[in-house]
Amino acid sequence: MSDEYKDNKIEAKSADSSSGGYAPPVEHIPAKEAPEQELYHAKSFWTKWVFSQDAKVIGVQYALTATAIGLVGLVLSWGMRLQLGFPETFSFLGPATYYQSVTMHGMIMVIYLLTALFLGGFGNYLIPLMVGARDMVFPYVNMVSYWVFLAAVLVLIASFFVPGGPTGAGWTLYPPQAILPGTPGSEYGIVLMLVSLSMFVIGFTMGGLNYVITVLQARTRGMTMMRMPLTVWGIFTATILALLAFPALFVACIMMTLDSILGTSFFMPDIFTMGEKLKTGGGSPILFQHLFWFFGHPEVYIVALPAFGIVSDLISVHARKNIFGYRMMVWAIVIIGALSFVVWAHHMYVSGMNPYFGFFFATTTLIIAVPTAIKVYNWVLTLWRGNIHLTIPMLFALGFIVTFVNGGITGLFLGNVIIDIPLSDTYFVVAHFHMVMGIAPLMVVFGAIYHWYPLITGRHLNQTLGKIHFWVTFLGAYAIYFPMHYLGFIGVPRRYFEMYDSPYMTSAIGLNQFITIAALIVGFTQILFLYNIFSSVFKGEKSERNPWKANSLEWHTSDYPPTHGNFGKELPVVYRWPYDFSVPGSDKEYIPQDVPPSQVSTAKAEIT
Amino acid sequence: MSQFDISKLPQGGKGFMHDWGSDQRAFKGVPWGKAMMWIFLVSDTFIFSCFLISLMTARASTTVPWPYASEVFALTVFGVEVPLLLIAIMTFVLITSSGTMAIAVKFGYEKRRKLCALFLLFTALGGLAFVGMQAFEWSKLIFHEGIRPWSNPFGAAQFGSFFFMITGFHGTHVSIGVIFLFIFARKTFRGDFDTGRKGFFTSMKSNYEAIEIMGLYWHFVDLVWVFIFAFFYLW
Amino acid sequence: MFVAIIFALVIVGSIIFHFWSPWWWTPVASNWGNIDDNIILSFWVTGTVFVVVCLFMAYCVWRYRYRPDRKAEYKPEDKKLEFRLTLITALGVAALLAPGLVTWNQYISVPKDAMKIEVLAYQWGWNFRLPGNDGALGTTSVSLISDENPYGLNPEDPNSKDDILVMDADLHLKINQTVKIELRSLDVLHNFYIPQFRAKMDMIPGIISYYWFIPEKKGDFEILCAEYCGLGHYVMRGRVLVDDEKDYSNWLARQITYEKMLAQKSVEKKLLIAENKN
Amino acid sequence: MEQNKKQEVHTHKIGIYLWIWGLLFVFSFFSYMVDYLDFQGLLRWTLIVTFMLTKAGLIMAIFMHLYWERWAIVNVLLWPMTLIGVFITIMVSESHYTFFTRLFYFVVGS
Ligand code: HEA
Ligand code: HEA
Ligand code: CUA
Ligand SMILES: [Cu+2]
Repeated sequence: MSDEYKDNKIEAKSADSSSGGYAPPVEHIPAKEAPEQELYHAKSFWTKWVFSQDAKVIGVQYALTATAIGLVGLVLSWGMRLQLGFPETFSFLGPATYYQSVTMHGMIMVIYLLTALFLGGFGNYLIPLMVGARDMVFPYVNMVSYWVFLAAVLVLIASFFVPGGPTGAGWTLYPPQAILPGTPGSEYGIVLMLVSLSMFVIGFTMGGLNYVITVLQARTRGMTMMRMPLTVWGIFTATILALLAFPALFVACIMMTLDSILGTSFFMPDIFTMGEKLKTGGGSPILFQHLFWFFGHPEVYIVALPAFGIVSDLISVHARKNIFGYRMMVWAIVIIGALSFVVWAHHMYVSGMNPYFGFFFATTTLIIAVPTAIKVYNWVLTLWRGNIHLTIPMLFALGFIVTFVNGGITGLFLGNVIIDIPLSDTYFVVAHFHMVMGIAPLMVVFGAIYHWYPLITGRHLNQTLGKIHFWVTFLGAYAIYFPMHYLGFIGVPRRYFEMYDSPYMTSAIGLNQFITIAALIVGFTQILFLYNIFSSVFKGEKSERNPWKANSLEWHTSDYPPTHGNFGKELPVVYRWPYDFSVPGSDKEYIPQDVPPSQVSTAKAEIT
Repeated sequence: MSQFDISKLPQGGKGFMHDWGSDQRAFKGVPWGKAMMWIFLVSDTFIFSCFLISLMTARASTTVPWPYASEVFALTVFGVEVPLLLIAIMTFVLITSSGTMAIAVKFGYEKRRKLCALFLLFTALGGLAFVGMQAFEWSKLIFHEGIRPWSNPFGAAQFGSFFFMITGFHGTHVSIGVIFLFIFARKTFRGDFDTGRKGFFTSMKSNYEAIEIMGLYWHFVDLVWVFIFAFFYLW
Repeated sequence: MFVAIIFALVIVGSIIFHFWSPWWWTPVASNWGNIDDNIILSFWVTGTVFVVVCLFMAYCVWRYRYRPDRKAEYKPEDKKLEFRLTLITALGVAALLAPGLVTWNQYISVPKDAMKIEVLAYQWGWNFRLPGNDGALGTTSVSLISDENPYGLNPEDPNSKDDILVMDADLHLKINQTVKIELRSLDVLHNFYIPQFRAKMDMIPGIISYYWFIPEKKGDFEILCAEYCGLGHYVMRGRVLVDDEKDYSNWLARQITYEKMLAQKSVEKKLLIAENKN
Repeated sequence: MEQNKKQEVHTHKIGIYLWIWGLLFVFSFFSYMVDYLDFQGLLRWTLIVTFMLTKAGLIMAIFMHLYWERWAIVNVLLWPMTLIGVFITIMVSESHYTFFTRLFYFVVGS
């Protein structure tokens, strides 16, 4: 299809012709396929702001809740770092507390912070706006989704206060250890954790169905799939992954709950502990690991894909250049998503599973690197010959590229089954996943907040604080995790409360202390950021409409910031992809998606 | 502005390309609720698949003999042991209710209010009968056969665990379905879908599409039973 | 300007750190030196990509920084370039993967002459079992564990009689003797890991996992438990001592077999009974 | 207006539902007979799976109207099942591996 435009220098059209024979003529407006969405109009304060059915409000609720619980995760990481860096000094942390901190830190960060923030927060806020819908398709279900999520968070918090404390089984919750004495919280903590996770899955499914159907079925006229911003693509694909991956977690949670409270033996083999043989027997702990990672690996892409999408938009807008290779970017997201379901056992290379799986999973795992690499290339090629504004979102996007490539590359070490053997379960793995998941997507979260804050509040965040925030976070986090890889090479295992008496550790004590100090500095800088967020609501510099001169629909609503129903009387009609920056021959520097070709002065740009 | 007409769109593989390349909707002519139910069912399929895969794994990796389902679930009628009799009846009841549901959906689309409500009611009663028989089966296993989730006299302990967990989870699906069937039967009968009366919780209008969505769910429950029947009882 | 320089410095700093920091892996002491070779290969391939991509990014940031009079290029895609990059990456991946899989194949194929050793893990310690003269280990079951039979050996199995029980956290190995480690856990997951040997594998209750290696250097190595196993995970350590022929047989001579232990225990028991009678 | 269109697409003669209903009965009966007649081994396995998949196919195609849906949705619904397929394959292999190590190393039947 794009052959038509081959000899035309501008291939702007290319972006939406790929998926087949359908390309509307230039000024054509397709017929409406369905009547307007019926909206729920809130009448009181409560239904407007608290039990709100407006996706924008729900998005903010999700984001605030996730941030709040994320701060708990951050504080727990300080405790861990203090113990690791200065084991003698901070002896108030016993091993039980330490392991509980590790577990809750990992679980909170992955599930309750990042998943909820990207999908529940950004997904809710941005999807309807970006695809030109008035709201999510089922606002009521969407609202329930948030409340179930909140309940899940509360159950999680409750587990801190039950006898025995929260579970200390590691965020992977491997049985039989998770439910046997010898592990902190093996009685009540673990059950609450499993219940909380199950609730999270249920709540998420309600929200996730909304996001998927809104993208599939509620786009505005002219908004083809291939005209959606990559942000939407990332969140959309991640949501599909979540809908297919969370079931495995849900099932694993149910089975482990039964093992723990009913005494069934799904995951309990013949065990001899505490001087006697347990009554349970015959089950398979490896089964849990398979179920967990069938969920767990897609999960890491659930937090990565939205980041991929958002960062593409940040780079494009702030470099004033179209994203390079949009079509490849979309396909890469989809392929990564699909492949992520067939690599799960790379977390189990040393688990004692059937050793021949190593061949299969190493191959699939390394194949994923190819589409990912394409994305990385396209990000940097978008910078090439751009006109780069070094705004704060752009800085964070750059930070993301560096940390993501670094972390991705260490992933290649781990994915190659034989190299994983010495490195698995050491700090090399910890460094890998913090680089690629702890730091890289968080960079995008921060960048995205600086980018869309004006849209949400109508005010800018303070720029000076923002610059400090970026530099300290980026350099500090890099200083934490880059050296950490080398701890792994020495052989330091993860989840060690302390090992200062070990010959492997003697050379690295100073390094560990350095890491702790860096972590504390980075951590406290986040307070600056929080202060910035809350104070700028009132004191921030007023932002004019569309301050970054972006093309996507969310900046072109009738009210700014957008209000209930998002768009005015008529939904916008879309004529082009969202990346028409610096189109040659056009007198406009950027052409928003809803500007009809007739209003753009050049003939060439009309192709879009 | 031309009218949108779904029957003019290309079909088959071409239609696939067209729909995905088009604007507004990827699933042409599929209402939101129905699309949502379908995607939910795919997700739910993964849940049941994980359950059944776990069952398969446990069964294939245990060295303790697996109880022989057709004896465990036999029913004595007039002094004769008939294997799986109750299960067979349950299967037939569930299939029947699936049939009546399909017919209810048909009447729904033809807007034949009373017939639709009637067949919904049949379906609900079928479901209720199914749950009832399941309750009977559970109590028989627990009280007469001595099967517990954590152990049983016939062999591998996982047998009971999986039995109660999987049929329990399926039974929950059926029960939820039954509740909604009754609600929908009432709503249909009252004419909510003709008058556009607003829902109690959502305060949104609904129409006969709701019946089709309900139908999808109900057929899915039946579908899952087909697999459970094969994997648990016959294997 | 300043931004680009800092990014470039971060990359250069990483390279410097990599080559000049004192932290590097422990010298290999087994036959798995080819794992190190694989790691080095990965370092070069991926390290190069990392440096090139990031420096290119820094260059772009500097070269194409905002100028009011400049207009960005408009270039939606370049199929040729994208295809080439994909191809190069695929080749790079294949170059990493192929030798890795070959080595993995070695890792899971145990040589015929390997001596079998059982490593028994429990919360939180290590025991070992060596085959006797028959070279075979007897079957076990946790239901058989008792004071007389701490390993749960099968008394009916002829192979178990002469099994040597090392109820101690120190294991001795003979240098250059191929060993196949059979990993067994009594309670939860553990992992038998010695950084210098490069090899590791989880031990799972209810199943036996394995790996093999040849200790090629004499010395005293610390065993780490590398799979989280509860509160004592971090103190679950042991020692492997790689001895030469002579020291090894001395050590071996001091160990007792299952049969002997049974005999000893029954003597003790008789004594105990006799005492009670008095 | 969407409603009117749907009428043509989705309404079918009642006969087809009764037909399928009957077929489901028949296949359920067949699979029941597999057990009743006590077929064993590969035969049992093939028959059960065949009947199961046939029934599932009928329910999805006719009762759930998948047969009349457009390809765009049918494909989306069915492709994810390949992932399940991969999972099943891996777990079959895994459980056999577990089973044989247990047979080999442990006192079995205790
Ligand atoms: C956002 C999260 C995220 C992402 C994106 C990734 C991405 C990848 N991960 Fe990571 N991973 C985690 C989060 C993530 N991971 C977590 C949380 C864990 C630990 C869980 C736990 O045990 O607690 C983990 C653990 C983990 C393991 C298990 C280690 C172990 O426990 O022993 C493995 C092994 O294969 C692995 C591999 C990979 C690979 C190959 C990628 C790839 O997708 C990376 C692809 C990216 C690139 C490759 C970079 C870009 C490419 C180029 C610039 C060109 C490259 C050039 C060439 C190929 C020549 N990861
Ligand atoms: C997204 C995931 C994420 C994030 C952000 C972090 C952040 C941090 N983590 Fe990590 N961590 C995990 C996921 C994450 N972690 C997981 C999955 C594990 C494994 C658990 C297990 O083994 O079971 C783990 C384990 C783990 C360990 C290993 C413990 C052990 O094995 O014994 C250590 C040790 O140093 C550590 C340290 C830190 C530190 C110092 C920080 C940070 O302090 C780094 C610096 C801080 C920031 C870069 C900013 C953070 C900002 C916020 C958290 C939220 C605020 C949000 C808004 C304002 C919107 N973490
Ligand atoms: Cu044993 Cu960790
Ligand atoms: Cu992974």
